[in-house]
Amino acid sequence: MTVQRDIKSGVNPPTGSLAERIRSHAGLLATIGLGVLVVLGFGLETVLSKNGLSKYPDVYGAYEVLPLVAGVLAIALARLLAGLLHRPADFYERAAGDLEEGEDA
Amino acid sequence: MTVGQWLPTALAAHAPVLLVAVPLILSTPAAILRTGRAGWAIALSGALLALLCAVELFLATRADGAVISYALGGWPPPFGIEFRVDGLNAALLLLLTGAAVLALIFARPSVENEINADKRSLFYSAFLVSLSGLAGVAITGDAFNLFVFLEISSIPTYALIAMGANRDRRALTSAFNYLVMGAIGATFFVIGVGFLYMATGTLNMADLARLLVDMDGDRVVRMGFAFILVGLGLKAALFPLHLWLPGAYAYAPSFVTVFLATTATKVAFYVIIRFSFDVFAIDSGFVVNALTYVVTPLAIAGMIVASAQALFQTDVRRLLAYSSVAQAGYMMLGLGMGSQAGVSAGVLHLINHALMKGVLFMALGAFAISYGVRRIENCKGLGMMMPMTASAFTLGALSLIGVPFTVGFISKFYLIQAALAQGWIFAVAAILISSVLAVFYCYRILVNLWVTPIPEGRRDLAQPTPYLILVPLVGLALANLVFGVHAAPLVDIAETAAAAAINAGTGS
Amino acid sequence: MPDILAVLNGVSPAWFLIVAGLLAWGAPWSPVRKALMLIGPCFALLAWFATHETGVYGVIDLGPFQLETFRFDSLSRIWVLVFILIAFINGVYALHERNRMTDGAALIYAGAAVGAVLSGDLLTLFFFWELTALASAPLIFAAGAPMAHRAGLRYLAIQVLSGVLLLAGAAVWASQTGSWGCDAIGVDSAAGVMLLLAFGVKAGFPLLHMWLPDAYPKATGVGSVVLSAFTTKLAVYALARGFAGEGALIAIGLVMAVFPIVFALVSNDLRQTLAYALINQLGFMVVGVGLGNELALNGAAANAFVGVIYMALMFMTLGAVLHRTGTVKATELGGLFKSMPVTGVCAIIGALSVAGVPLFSGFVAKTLILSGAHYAHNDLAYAILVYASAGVMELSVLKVVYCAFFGEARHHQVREAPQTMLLGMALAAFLCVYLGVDYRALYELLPFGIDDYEPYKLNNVFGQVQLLLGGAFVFALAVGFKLFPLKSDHTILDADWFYRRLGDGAARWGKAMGELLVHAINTALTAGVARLRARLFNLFNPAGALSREFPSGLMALWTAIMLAAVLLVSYFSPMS
Amino acid sequence: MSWTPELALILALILPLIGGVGVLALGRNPDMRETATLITAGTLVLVVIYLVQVSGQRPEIIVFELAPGLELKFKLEPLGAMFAMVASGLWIINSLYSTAYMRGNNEKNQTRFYFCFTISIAAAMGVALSGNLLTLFFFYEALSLATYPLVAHKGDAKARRGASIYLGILLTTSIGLFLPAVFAVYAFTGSTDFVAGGILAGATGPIAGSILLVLFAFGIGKAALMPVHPWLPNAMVAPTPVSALLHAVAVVKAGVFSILKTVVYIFGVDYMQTLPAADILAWIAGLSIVIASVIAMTKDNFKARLAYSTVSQLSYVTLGAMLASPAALLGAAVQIVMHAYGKITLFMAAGGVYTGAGKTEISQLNGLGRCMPITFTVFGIGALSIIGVPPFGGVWPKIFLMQGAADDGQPWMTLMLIGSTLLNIGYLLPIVIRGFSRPGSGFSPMKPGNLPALAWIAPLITAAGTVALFFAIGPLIDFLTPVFTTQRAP
Repeated sequence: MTVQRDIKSGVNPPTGSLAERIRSHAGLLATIGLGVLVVLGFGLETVLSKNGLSKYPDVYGAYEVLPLVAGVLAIALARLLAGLLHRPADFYERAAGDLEEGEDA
Repeated sequence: MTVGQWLPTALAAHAPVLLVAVPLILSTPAAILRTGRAGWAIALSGALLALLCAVELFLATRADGAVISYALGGWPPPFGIEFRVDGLNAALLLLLTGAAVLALIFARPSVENEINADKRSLFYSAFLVSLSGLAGVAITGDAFNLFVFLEISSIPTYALIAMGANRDRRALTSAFNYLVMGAIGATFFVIGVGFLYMATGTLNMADLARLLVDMDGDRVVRMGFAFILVGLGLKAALFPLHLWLPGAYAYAPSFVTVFLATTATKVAFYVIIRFSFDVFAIDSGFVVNALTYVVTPLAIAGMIVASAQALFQTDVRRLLAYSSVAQAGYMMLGLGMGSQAGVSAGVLHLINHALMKGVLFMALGAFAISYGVRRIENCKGLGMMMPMTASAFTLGALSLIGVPFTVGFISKFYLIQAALAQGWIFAVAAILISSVLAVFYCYRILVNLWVTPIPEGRRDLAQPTPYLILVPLVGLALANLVFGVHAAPLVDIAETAAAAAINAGTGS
Repeated sequence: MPDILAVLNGVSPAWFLIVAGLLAWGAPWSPVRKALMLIGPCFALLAWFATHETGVYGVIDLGPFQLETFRFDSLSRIWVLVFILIAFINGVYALHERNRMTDGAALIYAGAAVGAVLSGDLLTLFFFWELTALASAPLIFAAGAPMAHRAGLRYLAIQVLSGVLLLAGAAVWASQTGSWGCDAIGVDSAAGVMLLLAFGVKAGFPLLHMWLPDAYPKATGVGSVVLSAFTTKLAVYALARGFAGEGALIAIGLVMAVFPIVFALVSNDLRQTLAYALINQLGFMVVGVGLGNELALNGAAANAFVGVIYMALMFMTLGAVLHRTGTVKATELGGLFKSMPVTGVCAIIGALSVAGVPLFSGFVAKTLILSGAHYAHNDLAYAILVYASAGVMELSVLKVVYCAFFGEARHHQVREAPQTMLLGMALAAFLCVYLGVDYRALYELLPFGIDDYEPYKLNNVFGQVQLLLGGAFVFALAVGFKLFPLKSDHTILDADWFYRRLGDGAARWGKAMGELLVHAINTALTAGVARLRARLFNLFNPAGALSREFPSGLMALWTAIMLAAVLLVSYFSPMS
Repeated sequence: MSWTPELALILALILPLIGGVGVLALGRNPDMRETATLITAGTLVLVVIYLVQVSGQRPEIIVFELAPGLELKFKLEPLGAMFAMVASGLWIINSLYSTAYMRGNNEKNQTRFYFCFTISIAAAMGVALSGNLLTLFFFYEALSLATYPLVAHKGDAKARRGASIYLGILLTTSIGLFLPAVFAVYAFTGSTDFVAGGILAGATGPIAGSILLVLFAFGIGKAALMPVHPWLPNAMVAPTPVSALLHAVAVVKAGVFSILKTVVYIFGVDYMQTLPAADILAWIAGLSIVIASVIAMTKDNFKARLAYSTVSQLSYVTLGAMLASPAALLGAAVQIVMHAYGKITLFMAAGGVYTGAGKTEISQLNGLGRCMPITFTVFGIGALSIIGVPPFGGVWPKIFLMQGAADDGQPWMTLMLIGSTLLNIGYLLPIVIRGFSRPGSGFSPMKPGNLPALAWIAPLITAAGTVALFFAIGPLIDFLTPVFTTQRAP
């Protein structure tokens, strides 16, 4: 089995037996689906929160937004960190002289 | 005067004079006889007789602590010459005659090896004269007589040393050096005695002691003391007046070295004690100051410098000779303390040093006879080839270092206790530094004896050690051990001697 | 059967594991070892069941010390149970492996961990504490690569450091209080600080955590499973014992929950990613311990219980991947779901548990700690935990699953994992789901009774699902825009830079300087001694200035000098 | 003559000497000679076991008296009995090992070797059973002298040089510092006897007492407190069984034992607490522990590394003695035993490597563990015991010392011990790991059976001993506690 190289996203459906067309766009579909679900969730909460659906009423606002922001933040931070502190994989070993030139870790 | 248990009463009564006279008289037949064996037999019998007399006197003084006074020719002291024996010189006489006997036993094989056959009987004759002189120095109670005996003992000694020229020509210069220095020492001594006579009008030592008690401030007396101390210091090889000693010990025949090392300087040391503590009053300021500010620093300097000199010697006997100078420093240090404990420790070390140096020089003599060993590197492998002799030597060396349960330890112990009692920490430090240096110079010899392998060809030269050497050697070595373990007798003797020296001066 | 239980009553389960481990170490035949790896935990489990009453058993009398080897109470029993379970599951998982070193070590390690949990005093705790260090190290060494040796040594050094810190703290504690008892300690004394540090090293406190992402990825496949289970959870137990309600722990725990996420996201080694995720998990538990109320402590215990299982599950799947492909680097993996579907499913179950999806075990445990924080009115803690838990935590496990099983395929020729591995993973996966559904079974085990707590309330579930969806959405977006995961084989510097580079460099520099210094001193000394020796030799040698044969005149001069000295002294002496 | 503790005491001292004579007499027949050694060692162990049992009665014998209060005197007490037990017990194992090693390496002068060995053991017994400082000093010196030919065994220039430094430092320190301290004790108290609770309290002030303590601590050079340690690495020129003797059985143990005994029975625990020097020396010991460990890490020579390890470990005992709280003293005493077993295991394993593979440097050991698994395993066990991890005996001293440091109000002293533990790991465990898992480079595997069986059985026994000692700590504590809790008689 081969995987096409021009697929935008690598997310394959778990079963892996759907039609080729769906599969080639699975990542996009999943993203859209998730986005819809998130929006729906916030909508539902806004509608129902007067009835106490919000988990803890004393926590202000739609705190579930937090992960969205935080997720973005985390990924951004991760890229930043990788840019700043990025070293070759055998950095320590070579630095400590455990590995000679041309030797593998 | 108590009669001893050893000799018939008739002899016992005259033991003091016999002790001196017998060797002197026997020296004549020894010189006349032309064979070495006969000379040796006569010398040995003379020494044995002297030993008997010494034992007799020793026991007599021990019996009730009395002082034996023997008036020569019936002239009572202070007018005639008096032989006077107390706890101090009884011990010395015993040591002297005992050492003479042991050395003589050792002498036969040694002398046969080193002295030409035609000179052997003369050699023994000279030895007898020397012995007689030393005994006289030790026993006499008359200051001028003491000078006479000093000369009697010295002159044959120069001859004895010079006989080493047979083996090494440097013995001649050494003997000459010794002669010059000995003459200076004796002269100084006699000048000192002259001053005393000028001040007091007496030569009898007991009489001097009595009169000097009140003459503390007399400049003449002080002059006399200075001359006597320096003159005797020369004979006793007090650092830095020891310069004659290494050569004399190193180039003399083995037997002479053994005898000198065990007795000659000891006798001079005895005389210093006698004069410092007995004749002069120990509570005189000038005596104490001279001891504290002159003798003690020199003793300490000697202990360290001479040990360092020993460290760098290549000739084994020279090494031990320097060691002797250092050890003389120990005795002088005890003396310098001026306390009874100090004198006692000094006397103890005097005896003990005779024991250890006797062993060491005898063992060296044995090495020299068997292999012609003179230098340290020649000692290689001797431990394997002459185990008994080497063991005895090792024991002596350990004793010299001061390993516990040897006599060396005992004397160091008492010396350090005396120093601590005085509060002289620097003296303790000096003793320890000197001991450490002793470790190193002994180590240099011992490691060659035991650890380095036997050089090629040495094994073929093997000769057994003569029994006549082995017997006194092992006996002395064991004595090092026995008196190291059972120290009470020697300590007792030393304490008695110190008491005799100090109390005689102040008490009488 | 009751008879056996009666016999086993009061016998510490640790001994069965340790004895089985020792036997396994000595046994040259693989089947015997494998049998021991299954039988040992079974007996241990029997012993766990056999002991009903809480109390202290197995006291070893050593003169002044009473070693309490088996303190059975509500806090210890849950930890013991999960340790035994995971030992058994690992036994199944490792059936395929032919490595004498790891079999015995894993069993002894498990036994030591059980023993440490059950120890009633600090001395016994120390013994088992050190034993866990010793027994776990071979799991890293067994990997065989030079990197593994170095990492193993560092691991061992840090673990033993933790042990001696514990010992030192215990000694000071005993000296101050007169008791080696292991109960609430608090940080208001030197002893308390030492003990907290000792526990903290094993619990992966910030800056003390480096051994964890350093060593775990370098262990064998089976080894990392075992490692992930015991040491850190043991430390949480010890913290719960000694420092429950210690305010400082909340702050520490929060930092632990947050900072590893970034590292997990950038780490290329998937096991290292999991190691960072593990630290994040530990942060939750430490916060739970720090909060100190019953709900939070229950949460910490429950989290430890389920955490052991799902983290082990995650490591098992990666172990299977490692077994088949020989690598767990994100850049070298991808698309394995096709060829290893069962493993992939297990990985997904594990990931869902870690993320805390309702109906999986993570959810029912984590919600306890969140509730604990809420009831303690610690809003900051609550917010941070929420951030750390459902939202971003998910990213790291999703990353692991995504990178290994989906995305661009790199390994085309691998088979499914061996049957026994699958069985082990299936057991763990089953537990993950079962505990998520039948959560009462889990709650029964907790140290404080919580019959009235209900995790599956609508708002709770709804909120959690929302969090997860949000996180997943961000992940999907990031993947879609190729912002994530980072595709390069690299190392990101962490706190270990300080000792692996700075410390190592300083040590090398110090050694070089020290050698120079020693050399210089040696040269100077040797030269000095030689010069002194030469000078002394010049003075004292037989032909030297002070030892040669002197002319008589010089001697006479000396005599005169001395005479002068004595005369002077005599002359100036006072009258007595 | 009936069988009394006094007789056994004398027997323990004389037996090795008789054995020595036997060894000399049977020198021409190696098998008989070794049998004589082993029989002597076995008998000695039996006698010492009896002594251990009766040590509570504290029998004593005065052989002779040099001066009032200055005797050759033997007195049995638990501490000495413990040391005697360690020395005699390890002697027999070491003898087994020696036969394998000496024959395996075709050493020369084996009769002298075994003879000096017996003399050394006799001296060690004397140190263990001495009843006063003088006797202790004597046997201490005898031990230095008797081990000298052993250290210089090879006889080449290097061996002689090493042995010279060995003897030079030991004799210099003992005569220059130890001996005056003994004399001073006598001068202050009129006795040098070991008395429970000490004899110096009341006789000297804190300053004089401090000076004495310093003299003892550095004068007993065998304890290798820095900076008087260089003799130990220099003594590494000796054959391995000798190194084992030096490091585990007799010499260094005699040193630290002497310090401990002096502190307990001359200074006394209470008096130690008043001495300012005790704290300073404790820090010096602590620094010795760390510095020696650091030096050990830089050594590539197998035995040199172990030698510095010994320097470090010995200072544990000194540290315990200087802290002088009951727990610390207990730790010091227990360390003597535990370190003995651990270190002898290490040395015998190192010797096994040398005999079996001819390797002396650590960097040559790659992969060797796979050829000599038992040797490397026992080395690992010994190393773990030295590091101080359960279930090996070496952990107990660390516990007691930490407790002692805390009791003495110096909890930060424990940092030294912690640092030392880490350093121990750093310099010991890489050896094992290198052996087991690094691939060997250009090393041809040995033929099996190259290593004589005894050369790995002996360390196996001692390795088992470290485990056994971990569990036997209870009786050991019970045995030693009376020593450290006895108060001074009013």
